[in-house]
Amino acid sequence: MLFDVQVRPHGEWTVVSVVGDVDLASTPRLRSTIAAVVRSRSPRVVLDFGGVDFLDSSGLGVLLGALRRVRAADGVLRVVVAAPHVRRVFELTGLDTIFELYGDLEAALVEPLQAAPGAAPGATSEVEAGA
Amino acid sequence: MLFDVQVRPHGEWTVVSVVGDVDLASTPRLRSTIAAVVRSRSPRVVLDFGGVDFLDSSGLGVLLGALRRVRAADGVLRVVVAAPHVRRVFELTGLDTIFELYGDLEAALVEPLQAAPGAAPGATSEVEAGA
Amino acid sequence: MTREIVLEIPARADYLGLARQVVAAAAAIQPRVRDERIEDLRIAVSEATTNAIEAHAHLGSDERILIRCNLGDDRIDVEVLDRGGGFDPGEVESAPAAEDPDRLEWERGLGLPLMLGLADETSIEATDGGTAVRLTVFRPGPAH
Amino acid sequence: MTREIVLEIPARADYLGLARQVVAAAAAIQPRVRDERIEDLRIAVSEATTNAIEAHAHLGSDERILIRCNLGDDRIDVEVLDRGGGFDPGEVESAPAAEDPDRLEWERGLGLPLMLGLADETSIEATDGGTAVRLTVFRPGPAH
Ligand SMILES: Nc1ncnc2c1ncn2[C@@H]1O[C@H](COP(=O)(O)OP(=O)(O)O)[C@@H](O)[C@H]1O
Ligand SMILES: Nc1ncnc2c1ncn2[C@@H]1O[C@H](COP(=O)(O)OP(=O)(O)O)[C@@H](O)[C@H]1O
Repeated sequence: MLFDVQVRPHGEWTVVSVVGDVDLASTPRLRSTIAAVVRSRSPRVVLDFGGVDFLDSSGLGVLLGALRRVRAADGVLRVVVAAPHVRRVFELTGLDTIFELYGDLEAALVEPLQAAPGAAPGATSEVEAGA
Repeated sequence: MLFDVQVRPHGEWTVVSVVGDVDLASTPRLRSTIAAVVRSRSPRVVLDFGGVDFLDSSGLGVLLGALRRVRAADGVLRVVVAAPHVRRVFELTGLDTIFELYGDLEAALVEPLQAAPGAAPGATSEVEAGA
Repeated sequence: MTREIVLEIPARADYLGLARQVVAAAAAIQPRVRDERIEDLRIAVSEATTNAIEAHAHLGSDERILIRCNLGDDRIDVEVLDRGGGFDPGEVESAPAAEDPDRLEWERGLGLPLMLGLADETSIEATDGGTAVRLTVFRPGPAH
Repeated sequence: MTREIVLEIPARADYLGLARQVVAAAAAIQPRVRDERIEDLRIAVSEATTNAIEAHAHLGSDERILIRCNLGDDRIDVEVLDRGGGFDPGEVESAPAAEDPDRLEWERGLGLPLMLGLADETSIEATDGGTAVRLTVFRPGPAH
């Protein structure tokens, strides 16, 4: 079964690109790759699932763990989801409200960072500087 | 399972284009399409298997029947085969020596008609006229 | 004439992709089933098979998992059968709601909700000797 | 741990594509098997399954066909089992040679030669109760 995960820096972001099926067979590798990225690099991570045709609950579990680690490091996690049935899995579990989902990598990389919760509009750059 | 067969005239030729898997499930339709073409149109037929990913012995059987019909009508049958494993099925059964196989449709349509067996070189146009 | 397809696979994660392919290919034999519904079924069956594989792993069992696809005129039923230790579906703790700050502590427990959301009908019969999960997708037709 | 996959399908031509997909997907679980060899196996298994389907049709039998894929370390074995009337492989008339003018009168009889040509090993065991065709493809390795 096809599965590959690649890591590359992009400006202040680290892009983790996944291709193939995300299931119980591939999540161990995905989990350890993400953990290594969060440990050693910028905690601004884009998980690019644009090349993912299948994502199951074990993949969602890995994403929840990733979001926890990234938040603990005061970072940001964005997730790119293209296939409608992959997005559907987020929606059915309510996780589309937890994750910042983007339709393509470009959109995930250009969107400005959100203000911290409670921060006034315009505080964005301060938050960025403090990250 | 994907299977489709389309018939269209091309100059003096009739092109029968097949897409999908040729097996016991699809050969009945292929057989009757070819029979109808040979009955009602020019007996110069190109069978385009360029879009065929799978061809089995039942498909070869249909081709043998088609060649018999076309020859009985003093016609010509050319077969376009692209995928190496489809060509391999012809080779393993020795049928690559019976059929005129071409790598693409273009090649099958431009190649001049062969002289009839035993005819002197240059007799081609005579044979064509007599067909 | 019965239109049942039975697949038996080793209880290992590398066979999940095969199970999904069989379900998708089986469902595609029936016309009238829309691609999104095949996709739904593919995901639901993969979840059920994942649980079956984990149940066998838990017991250290070498036995294989059985997947039966029944192509009916107005429905596709897929049954996933394991010989794991079973469980009580009513007792499964569910994850906190998405807004709950503790939500991120829960990486598991999403399989059953997904199955329930994706299939038109889900039934689970579990005993000490194993579990049978039946997932149904209806084919659109005059009645649906 | 056994690495056997078993597929049971109705004895009908529309399930041939499914059988091929399963064999190709099963063979792909093993690394080291080249795509052309998977292709060879896919065609050979399809031929054996076609014969099994025809054997059942001949008896008017409703029973299903069994396909077992065994993923060994150095080989893939696929067995196709039917409950048709069997036959004597030694008695099967072969088609005239390609150069023979009568060749075009023979549209059948190409399945067995193809299996023999495509698989590394082919064995056929036929009885009145049915036929078992075993097709083997070796995985390349130090010994091959
Ligand atoms: N086939 C099964 N056999 C035994 N236990 C099961 C089975 N399916 C589900 N369970 C139990 O139900 C729990 C919840 O399953 P699920 O929602 O799929 O989430 P997860 O598998 O991620 O824990 C599992 O952790 C397991 O304890
Ligand atoms: N599984 C089988 N059960 C019964 N008879 C078989 C089986 N396989 C092959 N045969 C017999 O052998 C003959 C030759 O088979 P094959 O070479 O595949 O060509 P075809 O199926 O086109 O006739 C068949 O016509 C059939 O009589």
